[in-house]
Amino acid sequence: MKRIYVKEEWCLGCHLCEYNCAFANSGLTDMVKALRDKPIYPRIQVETDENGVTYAVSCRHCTDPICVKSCIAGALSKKDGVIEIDHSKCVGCLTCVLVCPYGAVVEDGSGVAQKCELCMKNSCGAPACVKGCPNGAIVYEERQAVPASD
Amino acid sequence: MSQLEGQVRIPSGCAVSAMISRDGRRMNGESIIESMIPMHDRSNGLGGGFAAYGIYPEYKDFFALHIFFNSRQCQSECMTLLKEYFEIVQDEHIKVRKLPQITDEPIIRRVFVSPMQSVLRHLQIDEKELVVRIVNRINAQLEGSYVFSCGKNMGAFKAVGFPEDVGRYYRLEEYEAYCWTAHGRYPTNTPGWWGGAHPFCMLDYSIVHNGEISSYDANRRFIEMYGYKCTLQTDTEVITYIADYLLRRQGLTLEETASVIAAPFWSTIDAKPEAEKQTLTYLRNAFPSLLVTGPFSIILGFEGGLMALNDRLKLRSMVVGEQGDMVYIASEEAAIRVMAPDITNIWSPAGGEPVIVKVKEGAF
Amino acid sequence: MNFYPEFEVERNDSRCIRCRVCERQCANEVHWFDADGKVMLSDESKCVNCQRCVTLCPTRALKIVKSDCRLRENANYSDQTIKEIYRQAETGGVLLSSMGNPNPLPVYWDKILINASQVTNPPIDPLREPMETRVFLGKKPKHIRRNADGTLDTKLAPQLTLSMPVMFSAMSYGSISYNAHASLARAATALGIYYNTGEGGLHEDFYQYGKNTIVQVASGRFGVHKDYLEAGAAIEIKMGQGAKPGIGGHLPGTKAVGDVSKTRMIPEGSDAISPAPHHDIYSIEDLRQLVYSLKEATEYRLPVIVKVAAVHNIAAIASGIARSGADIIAIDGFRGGTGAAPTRIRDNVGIPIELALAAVDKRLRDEGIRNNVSIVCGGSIRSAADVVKAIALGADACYIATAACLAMGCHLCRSCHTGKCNWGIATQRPDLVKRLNPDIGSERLINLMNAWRHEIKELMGGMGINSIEALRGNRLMLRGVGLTGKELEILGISHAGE
Amino acid sequence: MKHYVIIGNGVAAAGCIEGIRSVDTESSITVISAEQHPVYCRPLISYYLEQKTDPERMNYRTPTFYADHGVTVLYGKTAEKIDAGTRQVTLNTGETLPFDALCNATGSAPFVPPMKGLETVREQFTFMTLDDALSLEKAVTPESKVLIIGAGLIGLKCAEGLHDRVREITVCDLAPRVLSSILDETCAAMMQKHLEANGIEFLLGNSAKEFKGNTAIMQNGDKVDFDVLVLAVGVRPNTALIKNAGGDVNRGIRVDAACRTSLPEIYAAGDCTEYRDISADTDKIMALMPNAYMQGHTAGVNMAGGEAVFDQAIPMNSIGFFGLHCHTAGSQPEGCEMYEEADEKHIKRLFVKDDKLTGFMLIGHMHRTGIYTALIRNQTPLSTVDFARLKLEPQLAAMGSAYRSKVLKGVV
Repeated sequence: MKRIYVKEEWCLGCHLCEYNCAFANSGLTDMVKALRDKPIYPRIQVETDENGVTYAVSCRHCTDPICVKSCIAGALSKKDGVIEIDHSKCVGCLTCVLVCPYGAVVEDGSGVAQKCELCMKNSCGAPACVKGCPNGAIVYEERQAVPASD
Repeated sequence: MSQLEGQVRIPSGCAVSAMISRDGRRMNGESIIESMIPMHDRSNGLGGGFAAYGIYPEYKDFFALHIFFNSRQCQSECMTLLKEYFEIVQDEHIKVRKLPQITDEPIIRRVFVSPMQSVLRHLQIDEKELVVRIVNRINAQLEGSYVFSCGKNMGAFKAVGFPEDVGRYYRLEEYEAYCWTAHGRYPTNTPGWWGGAHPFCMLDYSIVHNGEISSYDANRRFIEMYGYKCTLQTDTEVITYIADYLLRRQGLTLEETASVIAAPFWSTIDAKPEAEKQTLTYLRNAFPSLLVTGPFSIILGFEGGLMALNDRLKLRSMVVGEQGDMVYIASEEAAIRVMAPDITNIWSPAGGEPVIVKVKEGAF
Repeated sequence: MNFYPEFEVERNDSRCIRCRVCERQCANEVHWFDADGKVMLSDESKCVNCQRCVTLCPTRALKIVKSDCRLRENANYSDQTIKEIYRQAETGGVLLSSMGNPNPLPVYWDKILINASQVTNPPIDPLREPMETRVFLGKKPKHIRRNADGTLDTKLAPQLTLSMPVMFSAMSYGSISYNAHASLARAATALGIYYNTGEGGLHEDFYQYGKNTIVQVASGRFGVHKDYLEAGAAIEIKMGQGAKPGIGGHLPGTKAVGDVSKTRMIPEGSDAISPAPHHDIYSIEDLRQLVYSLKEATEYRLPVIVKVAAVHNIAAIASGIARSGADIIAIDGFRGGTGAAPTRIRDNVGIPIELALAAVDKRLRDEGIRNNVSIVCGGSIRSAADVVKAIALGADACYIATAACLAMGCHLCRSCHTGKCNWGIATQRPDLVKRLNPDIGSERLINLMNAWRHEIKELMGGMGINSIEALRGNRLMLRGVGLTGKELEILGISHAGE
Repeated sequence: MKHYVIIGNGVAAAGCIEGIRSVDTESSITVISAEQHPVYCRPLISYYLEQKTDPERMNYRTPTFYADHGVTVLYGKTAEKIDAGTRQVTLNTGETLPFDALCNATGSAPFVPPMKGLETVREQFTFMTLDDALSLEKAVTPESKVLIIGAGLIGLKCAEGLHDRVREITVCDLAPRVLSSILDETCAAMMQKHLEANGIEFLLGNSAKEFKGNTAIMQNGDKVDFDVLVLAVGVRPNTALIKNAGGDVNRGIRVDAACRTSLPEIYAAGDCTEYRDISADTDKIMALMPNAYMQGHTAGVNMAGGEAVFDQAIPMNSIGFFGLHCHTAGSQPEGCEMYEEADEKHIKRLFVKDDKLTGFMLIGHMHRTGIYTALIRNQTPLSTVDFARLKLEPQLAAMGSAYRSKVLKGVV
């Protein structure tokens, strides 16, 4: 399946992915209306390492997802490889946040969990972070289970 | 006054026709004249002409210069020049038949010449090269004189008019040739000039051509590096020079020459067996400026044969017929059917595929 | 002396979402976020109008505009002229500029129009018929030779084979970034054309692209060694550059860092100064010696290019080069780009490539030596139309660099000499170099060239020409508009309507 | 074709079903469900009272879950006896079910200590099952005064659930602090303060010793009046079936990392078991939902002939009250060092021993805490990561570029 992968050598640390993510999942059609004067709760996080290398972290859509196994409400599930969250079932216990080893499940600002769903459920249709990355540092593609050295 | 060939480049459409006996049988001009009649509409009366091979057996060792002069003064100026380099073997009028359709005639002379050996030794060139140089000089520099044919045992006959009228005007039924080519012209914006009619000749090469080549200036500017002067700015002229350059001066074969002028596409070349691919690649690489693009169907006449060639996209019509020892080539099948009414073997050669016909060795 | 900034940052606060991408992406540090007022602020005096922030601003909240605060109008002493005087009065220094001459000098390409077929001759549809753009660069044989069996001896002097008549011209590793070189090398390889190392040597990572690389030997001889010469497909001797004829080059020590210094074979941090002349070439016969030295060194396997700036007597110079043993002459016109050049030189020395090319092609034909060399012209070839016009004037191929930089993201802010290229091209700062992802850079170069190739084919098809060699030197396909008789004469073309 | 029997119908059972079916899609599975509900997760009952969910959405899986997995559920039946020798289960109805492999997922039951006069309390409830919650819901009114015995996870979640439905809630516990099983004093104090700010009253270090109708008499002699009593003192694992079958049972059913009991082909998973806490290297009852699922899944895979282990169990809890969240995991072994950050609204305490993160308590800021959890779970030597940075913020950046590459460039 296609997943989001990071090419950190090309990440500029511009954080546009976070804004594009927040906008894509806002349900609004205007970015200004969606994001101006508000804190953003993106499902992708740009990190900076000790050498100043930046890269974006979002859900890995693990083959053996501990978040799905840990969800007390059965709100997280894996469909066709995509780990989805059913917001109507989530009660906001945040157990998923506690167990995700990559810190990819985060609170949405209102107390419930959210995570990258590859923009399958919003109007974007394909990951907004990938589309908006100005330098090809985030890609959406098929890769083999053996870690590719890219 | 409108500009003539040489002052401006004039595009034109055309009709071509040719007949050749592989056995070297000589035939009078009646048939080739007739062949142009069904293609009347391909010409517009502004130029017609013929080339005939094997017509001067008694003078076959001499260059036969056919020359237009605008005046007696031009004629004497030109003859003075010729005499510096050649012995004049014979200097005569070309006999014509007065016709109402053919007007504004220049003085038309036929001069058989033989290069002076002392001159050749002095210039360290061969006789053909001398002829080329002097003819180029006359045509480029002597205003009012125009050598329109300069080969051995062959001659071109051309005028402003429809080709069938031109043929009768020159009384071609009185000449006997083993190979005839003919041309009718449809220039788009000129009153026509006798010199501008086809065929265009250089030594024994004659070209009749239907088309308008888009590579003209690339070809011209290249060939002019080698002493040729494209005074007429016509396709036929430049193609004749290209043929002369490749065949005579570079020593390419007819097939190789065709592969330069109408080079196969790279996609075709790249798919060929290695040896052939190398040769074709070499020819395109070595003579890129002699690739001729745009529509053309040409018939190149030379001593002992002819070659017909279409542009590589075959943007102009050309059909070939074969019957017995005879080969016929024309813009339209109708013309061939005039020359050989009961012919059965008629085909249309592919673009860029040369049709080479040679008279049996020793038969001309 | 303080001036009002040349550009103003216009920020539409009602659209700004404070994402701070402008701040993060500006190497000139124009923008910053004021946490107290929660607003973005800017120092416009630092802005070079590279448009990086404008391009990346996700809400189009930004634009950079030319400031209208000008000195009193004076047609003779322009605002810029006066400010340059102030700057020089302050610093006592030579003014530096980058990229090509921006002044409104004639662009002859724009005054030349291309022919098309109508009625008497059919245009050719490149989507239906083959349309060939393959070009060979190198000496053509004077006479054919035959083998004993009568077949043609197909051996030729070394040639470059181009899928289309465009190459990426010299930009050194140092003047541009590793990623820019990677993009050019990868694109040239994918396209079947060539890129040029410039005078900076060849980074070891790029030897793999050698088949599509022209290695340059310039007056400083930086990075030149045997393996380098042998790595490429051709060797270019750089005698001059259109943007700065008559002067050498200067890579400041700040750019000679890391791999750049290693590749140039100079100590880290040292200025790389290429002298104005090659000190072993004070005359044409010296050039011939260098040409043959390089041929000897590479066993006559590679064609040698001699690149010269278009200067007044270019035709005579070219004639000399054509007899020097060189296989290809590259002529660089005065509008060509540079990573840094003295402003006065860039803007006042040299002649337009169109005139130089026409004069050279004509001279070589007049002398019957056009077949000795191929001609490559550069110095602001901006489009497929320019390419077609150049070929029709007589060039075998064109060199492009500014257009290639634009494809890679350059916004022509003409600040290369500062080393802070926000687009990751003319810089060695790792954080900026990173901004040019060669996956993207090479793809964009490939796209550009493919687009041009399509356009060249369309233009050729319109002229009824289906192979590029039939266009070369085919000046009948060109007409001038608004040119004087003298200009037309030099260009060797007729006026439109003639 | 095998016969699998699962006793219990909680999350461990669901895990077991999914584990079996990941290996064996053919054989029969029978689930013995004491409750009349399809699988739901018990911790959700407080959210039900809070009206954040409803019985339909509480379903742990889709309505067609059992059908999709080819499972027969015997609702309202209980297992009376397991015969390990003949491999059959006897139900309360007297029926017997043969099995090839069995999973005991019986969970736990509320523990109600003997208290004098308890029988005099009319409205008394435990708080474990959906039925408990439904009964409690019926019993309370906006005027109710509720006394909850037990300030642990269940008691406090019950308090939060009832908060908007009743007039007054008092929570008492013998322990001196709230959430004593997972929080230390400082953290408990912050949590308690927050609960009190939301109107919950506490009587700590003090519990009811006697009831007289609707009055509780506390150990210190105080009297507390109430309308409704909730007993949330604690739970005990349901171990009887295994114990009676001769299995090894301590406080819980002892299982190994493959979730095997001491009896052949009999597995156990979930709250009824006692297993290894790798953070403390001791066996424990860790009645935690995520662990229950993973144990169930592990048991299922092994029952069906596959191979699986769950050897990364640690205690962990994610719990929040009235918007203040708390994450805890692992343990605080003797001699561990503590890294602390704290302000009024948040606390971060990380416990380190022998170059490993052994546990943490976080209140207030829950961003990406799973990265810490993974450090405990994977027993990552802290010398191999940039712990100084990690302390400040959980981030992959501190985990080294090789790990990051593996995670972000490959399939994990």
